[in-house]
Amino acid sequence: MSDYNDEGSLLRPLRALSFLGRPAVTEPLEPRLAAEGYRGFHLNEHAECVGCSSCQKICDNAAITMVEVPELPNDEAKGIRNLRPAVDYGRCCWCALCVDICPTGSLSLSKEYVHTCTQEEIDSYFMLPNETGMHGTFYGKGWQKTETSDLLDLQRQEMGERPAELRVDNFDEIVDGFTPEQAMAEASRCVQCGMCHDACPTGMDAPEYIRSIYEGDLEQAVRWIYQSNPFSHVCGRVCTHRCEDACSIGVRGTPLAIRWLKRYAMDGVSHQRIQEITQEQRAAESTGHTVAVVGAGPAGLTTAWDLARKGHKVVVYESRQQPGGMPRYGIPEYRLPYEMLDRDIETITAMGVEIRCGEEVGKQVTMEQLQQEYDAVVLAIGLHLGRSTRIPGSDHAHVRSAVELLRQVTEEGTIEVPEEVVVIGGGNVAMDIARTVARLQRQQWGGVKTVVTALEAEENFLADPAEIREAAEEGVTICPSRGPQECVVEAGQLQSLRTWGVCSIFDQQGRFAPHYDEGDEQCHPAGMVIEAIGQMSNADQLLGDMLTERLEWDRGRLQVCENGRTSETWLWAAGDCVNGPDVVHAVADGHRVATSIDEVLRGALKHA
Amino acid sequence: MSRVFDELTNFARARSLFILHYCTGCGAIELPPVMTSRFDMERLGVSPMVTPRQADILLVTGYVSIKTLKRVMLTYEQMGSPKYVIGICSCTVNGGMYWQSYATAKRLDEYMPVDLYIAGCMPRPEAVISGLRELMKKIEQGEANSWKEYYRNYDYYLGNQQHLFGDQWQTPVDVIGEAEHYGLVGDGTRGEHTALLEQVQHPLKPLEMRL
Amino acid sequence: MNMDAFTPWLDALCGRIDGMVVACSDLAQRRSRIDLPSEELTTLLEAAKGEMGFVHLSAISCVDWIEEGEFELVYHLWSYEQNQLLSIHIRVARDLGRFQSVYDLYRPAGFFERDIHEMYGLYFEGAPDMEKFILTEWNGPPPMRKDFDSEAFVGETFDWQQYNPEWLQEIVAAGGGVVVPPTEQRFSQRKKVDGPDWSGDHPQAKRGQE
Amino acid sequence: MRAENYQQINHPPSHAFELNFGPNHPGIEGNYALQVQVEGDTVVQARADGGYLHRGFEKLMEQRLWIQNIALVPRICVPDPSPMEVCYSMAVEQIAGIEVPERAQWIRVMQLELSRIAAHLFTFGGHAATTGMYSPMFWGVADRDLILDLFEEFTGGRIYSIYNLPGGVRRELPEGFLQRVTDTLDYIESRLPDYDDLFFKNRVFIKRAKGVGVTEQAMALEYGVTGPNLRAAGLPFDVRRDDPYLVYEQLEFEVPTEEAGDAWARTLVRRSELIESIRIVRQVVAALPDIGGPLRTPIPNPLAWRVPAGESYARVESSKGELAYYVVSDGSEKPWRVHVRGPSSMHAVQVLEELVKGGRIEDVAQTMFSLDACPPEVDR
Amino acid sequence: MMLSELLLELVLMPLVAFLVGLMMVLWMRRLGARIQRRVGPPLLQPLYDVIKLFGKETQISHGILHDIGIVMAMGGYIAAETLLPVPGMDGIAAYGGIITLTYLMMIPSLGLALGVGQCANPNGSIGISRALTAMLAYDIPFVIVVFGVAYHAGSANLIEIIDAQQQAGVRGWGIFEMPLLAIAGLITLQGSLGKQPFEVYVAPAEIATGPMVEMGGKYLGGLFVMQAFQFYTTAVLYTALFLGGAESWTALLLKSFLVLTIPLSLAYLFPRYRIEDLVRLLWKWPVMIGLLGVAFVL
Repeated sequence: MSDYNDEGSLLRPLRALSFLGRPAVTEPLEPRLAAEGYRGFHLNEHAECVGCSSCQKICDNAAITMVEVPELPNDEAKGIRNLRPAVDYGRCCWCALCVDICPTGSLSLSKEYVHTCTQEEIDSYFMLPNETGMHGTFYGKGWQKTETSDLLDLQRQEMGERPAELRVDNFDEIVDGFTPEQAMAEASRCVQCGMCHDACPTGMDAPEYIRSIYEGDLEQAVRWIYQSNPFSHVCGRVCTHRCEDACSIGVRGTPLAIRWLKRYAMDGVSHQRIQEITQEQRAAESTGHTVAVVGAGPAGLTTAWDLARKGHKVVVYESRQQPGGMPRYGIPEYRLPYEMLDRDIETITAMGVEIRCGEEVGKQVTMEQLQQEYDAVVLAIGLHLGRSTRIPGSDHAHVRSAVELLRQVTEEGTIEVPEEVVVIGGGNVAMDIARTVARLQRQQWGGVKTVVTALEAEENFLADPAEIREAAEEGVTICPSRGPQECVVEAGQLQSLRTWGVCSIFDQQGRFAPHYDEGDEQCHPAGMVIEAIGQMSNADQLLGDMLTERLEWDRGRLQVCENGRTSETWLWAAGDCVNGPDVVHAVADGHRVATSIDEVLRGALKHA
Repeated sequence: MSRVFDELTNFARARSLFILHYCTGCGAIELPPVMTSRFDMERLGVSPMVTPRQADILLVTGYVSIKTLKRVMLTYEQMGSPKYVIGICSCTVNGGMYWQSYATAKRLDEYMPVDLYIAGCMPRPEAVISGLRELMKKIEQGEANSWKEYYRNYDYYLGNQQHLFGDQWQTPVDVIGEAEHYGLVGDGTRGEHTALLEQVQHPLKPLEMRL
Repeated sequence: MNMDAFTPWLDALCGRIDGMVVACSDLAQRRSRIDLPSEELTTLLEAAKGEMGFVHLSAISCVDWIEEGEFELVYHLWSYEQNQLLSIHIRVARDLGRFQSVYDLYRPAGFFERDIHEMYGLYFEGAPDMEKFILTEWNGPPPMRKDFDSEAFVGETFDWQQYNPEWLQEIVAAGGGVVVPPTEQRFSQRKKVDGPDWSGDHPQAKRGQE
Repeated sequence: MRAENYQQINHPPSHAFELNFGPNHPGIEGNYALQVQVEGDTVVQARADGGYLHRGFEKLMEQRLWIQNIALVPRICVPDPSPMEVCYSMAVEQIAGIEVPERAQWIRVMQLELSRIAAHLFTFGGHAATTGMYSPMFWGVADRDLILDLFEEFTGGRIYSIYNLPGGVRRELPEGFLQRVTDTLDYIESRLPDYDDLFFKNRVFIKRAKGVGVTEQAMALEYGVTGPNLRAAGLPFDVRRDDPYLVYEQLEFEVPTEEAGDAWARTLVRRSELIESIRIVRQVVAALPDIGGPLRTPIPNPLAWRVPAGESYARVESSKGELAYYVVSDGSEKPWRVHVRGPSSMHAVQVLEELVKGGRIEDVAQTMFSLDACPPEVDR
Repeated sequence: MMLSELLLELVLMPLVAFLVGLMMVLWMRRLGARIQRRVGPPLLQPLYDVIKLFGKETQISHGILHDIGIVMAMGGYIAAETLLPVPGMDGIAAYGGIITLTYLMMIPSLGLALGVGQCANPNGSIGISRALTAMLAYDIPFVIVVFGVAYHAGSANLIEIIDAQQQAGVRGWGIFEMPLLAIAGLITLQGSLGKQPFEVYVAPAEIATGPMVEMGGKYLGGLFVMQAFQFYTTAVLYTALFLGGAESWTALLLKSFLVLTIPLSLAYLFPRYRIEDLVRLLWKWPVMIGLLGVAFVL
């Protein structure tokens, strides 16, 4: 240790003269290669980047501009935008937070660090990072996202649900819903990219309501939700959540549980308060126009809701005893408690929509009457008939259609099921009926012998993976890649379903032409075979022959313009009967049709 | 003959550059490595100088607070021509990470002409060396003439300075006089801002330039 | 050192000084917080310095609670004897704009008070030097006050680079271009959204029209 | 060009005159100014003038998200940026109640101590240069650069590491890194005798430095002197030991002191601290392989992270002295208030003014550098 | 000797001095670079510097005295060169002698003082007052040394001093004949070159390069040239006084560079003294040693 009182020496410094004979430590003039993990100029894998602009949000230097690059793919449904970040090096501070937050991991920093320019070339400070680097030479990747540095929470909050053994013999709702902590944690994962909004058929403001949930303001969240969806309770439970497919967090992790967050927000606000909130948007005065809606399903009621909101008088005709359409008659109660559906409908009727249940168009009232009584008529009759496989024996009385069976369960509360049931089909309806039957079997027989056969391989099932998993948990046997050949009937009794293994479903042109392995034959014993291979509508009776003739049809579906208007100026059509089955599409359709009708009616008002 | 002489001076100018040792911002921390043994800029004939009179290069190392910018302007005007300005770091280009700060000036080129920018926050010594070499190349080719721009567009620069420092702003250097001396009076030398300067100009009292 | 004396002393002090509250005292973490009516500050400081050896004024922090209309002054004291940090919180009315200096007790206060004066405009009476130090060329309001909007000032005062590089021109020619400028996505500046716009058409319909 | 083109500045006819040290002056550390009244060679009055490096950090930090500030804080003290980010992170962690994984704590210690070594090497050079001896500066900065190479390797940046986040550190150490740390430390230790020969045992330098800028202990305490400068005045206080943070309690190190309180004593204290820091880093290097576990306690999505309402006063020992962050959160996405208490805010203003007074012109620069005052820390 | 030949020598001698001086400046910078563990400037760096400085467009003068001062500073040395005998060229050494040379070597400092005084920069003023004080400090031992050597040689004529040494062979060199004076001379050399530890009047960190503070362009160039001359003059003078002059240019360069190496490399190892320490030191040690040396000689 040095001593303060040491006077030092005049000669000791002379030892440093030895450096006259030692080599210099100077580095060569050319720039060295930077270390691994150096934070140099940006790189961006354009093929991986989805243009979510999270990098822009984390950068408070305002260094990142999102630029639209037309040549890149843009696919809202998949959550891909053709936006790419451009970096202003007159702002950037090379903190690499943009890299660490990037949901896709496409951004990184390179080992390149030399850039000089004159005043005239100052534009070079603004550049669009690509895969190679700022000057076209790849110096290697420097700072990249690692597991530690990743700022995003990629894992979804586990949704609590009742275990299989508790749920298999009743129709109580399966999922528990988020606790406030879970909802908070889940909401905090959102980077507010808005991919969900773009992908949602009805354009729900998911980023906004997620944000409101995160801020603890559930009422505000409800406001945002009702901005675009009157079937909020329904969609919070059974939506097909296209939003989650597009979620940019889902690129590397599990997407946000946007549907469950909506459910959380809706459940968190009292029914009465929701009605008060929704009344905020009711038009102050009536327009005096009247609109009839045929069918009280999501599409019809959404149309009605929108129009009522804008001051039109709306009457909804529903042939069944209760409103709700498919959500009520097609979705089993363990997924969607009817109480929730009732709440949504109450909210809609509170807006001034009149629903006349049990009034079947074509019977109690005709289309002509509607045409004369109302300024506009909306057809939202849905798809309530099951398609049949038309295999031998499928005309047997115990070969049933899934939609009819589900409807029966709803109407009657329960039905009798045989000990062994086979379901044909791999979609959500097939799962719904299989699980419904499984519950009934458990109630009636004490055990489950339900088999689901489908053409598709398991990974290609149209049903939600969660549905398949839950079905399996509940004792349903899944037999993928089985092509139904015959419902074996012996002595008038349905014995079994005979199936062949599937080699391929589509031919080389991509047409539906299943190819079977005839050696792989199985017989699934069945007291009942349920077909769940698709739905169709039957509007002939409803519309009447004349109208049916005048309208345009394509493969059984009504042809409409992009606003939902048919070739008849007073008639619009919306929902499954136009688009095929999907609740959130139906809602979107309802909005579109309502907007179109409103415009036409207002235009008429103006002209008059 | 005069061309040969010009070329000789440019050749020498490019190889002998005195940097003004003025640490205006955080980029200054990478200058000691540039100066010292590891990167040794004396290899290029670049050495630090302590006063503006002696220096050729004004190295603006990053953000300049408005307070500093005044001094930088004084310094710049006192440097002998030909003089070169290098703006290093992000902040000299577009405000850098302090772009929302009330205290810093955002774009150096609004206040003085800049010959070269070196990107980085802050640029590594190697980048600074590369920048210096780039500048040397430009000087040798006779392309680094930004100092002439200051005389030709004095009104623009003065206007921006007045905008930031107030209408009373003046420096001890008579820039227009110098412009006339060099024959560099251009369309932008005089204008409304120089007119304003003439109005407010008053003899400087002792040490008033301390500010 | 007499480590055990600290807590009793603190407790006793509460009895001596009106309105003094020991908000929390964590001896293991060596942090204690005291809330105090502002007029009792000198009494407490004198006691702390004289009795417990709190000779080191680590900092004086000022916090602008604009909604309450108050400045909070936090005196962070350290005792080299006790190895404890004492944070004394007082509140001063914002409108009043003056408070008494503690320079007589703690010299470092000279710097901190001067700093608070130029940054918040809170004048300290009895301080030797309240002249500007950092902001000598600043004519605006004290910038650290919450009601001074730095960004608005910057927006009015400065211009930004208008880059137009070749690659951008090419993209614009191909139909693309700048879509979201950085300032639109400042998460730090996100205002709490007022809620959806009920009046207009459904957004989906609007998008269809675009 | 003739002088007629310049307006004459007449100086007052007095034997006492004013000298400006800075802002553009090699005798000033950074961009700072000292207005000095001189009579003969003696300084009779000195007044510090700061703000040249003012960026309004505290205002900026109130405008940015909690995480965004991480990029901002290291810039507050350029020569020794690491304590800034660690201290800010610690303050936020305290408010948010985040536990930092042990491994991250050890790595932080390594980062802090490496930064201290680098800063001290830098200061030695600067101090020597003020007395006209440039070789130690050339050596010191070049050797410091080897530490910066280490920083570049494990943090991705030479100067501004931006390596810490509230909750831990951002990246795992690269492979073989600890060995390279050991090698670099070995090298720096092997260089110490050279420094001793040239600098620490240089009779002329010792003569120059002794008795310059004396802070006696009473005066040091009165003026709020901290860090090495306080230890040079004989008070063995070190935040690392007496208000310990991270894992300093588990480490063995001395708190070196000197009695004299002058420039030379301060230099000696720094030299001893350099050696202690090397010792600490060696302990960390030895311990790190056995300390597993995560590097970071995850924090919520930074775009939405709201730190619960609260306040904290985090202190660390930077190479310059006691560095503290007072952070107040009102429970929103952004800090309500961040107050940076840089050690230099004392050293570069009141202490410097006081020490320079009565001294000589030639010692002004030396006083400032020996105090290791860091202007950006004062200006913020 | 022909007049034309003399005139040629009078032109050539400063020119050669200038070129060699530039090499010496380079030598200094390279020495420093070596000690500081770096590469150092390229070969022609001092020349580039000078050309660049003289080629600056802006030449700020602070008045006529400023100009004259610089001219004096350079002119003093140019005149001194003509009095310095080098191999093949004696110039007017025979007429001037060592005393004149001593006086001429003071002129630059005075010229500098004149010029800097005009700049009205306090740093410059302090610098120049320090420079004059330093000159006062090193001139006394310098005069003693010169006196001792002249007395020993019995002549104040440099040519004769050199001749005397050369005739006596290596052992007759001043350094062996008068070692004490040689040591005193070396210390004085350090002082007169103004190198650490006696570098008080440039002192960048204290007074921002003192006299040079307001110098730019050709004025700074003049100072650079002056430094080159200064190196040359002092080194060659020391060689002449103590190392037996030189018969050939090779020997002269070798000897003078060797002489210079000592103060220049020491300059990188020490800080500067305070001005009063410098005066005390220079009045104490070299004067004492010098006087002792003179006593021996006497």
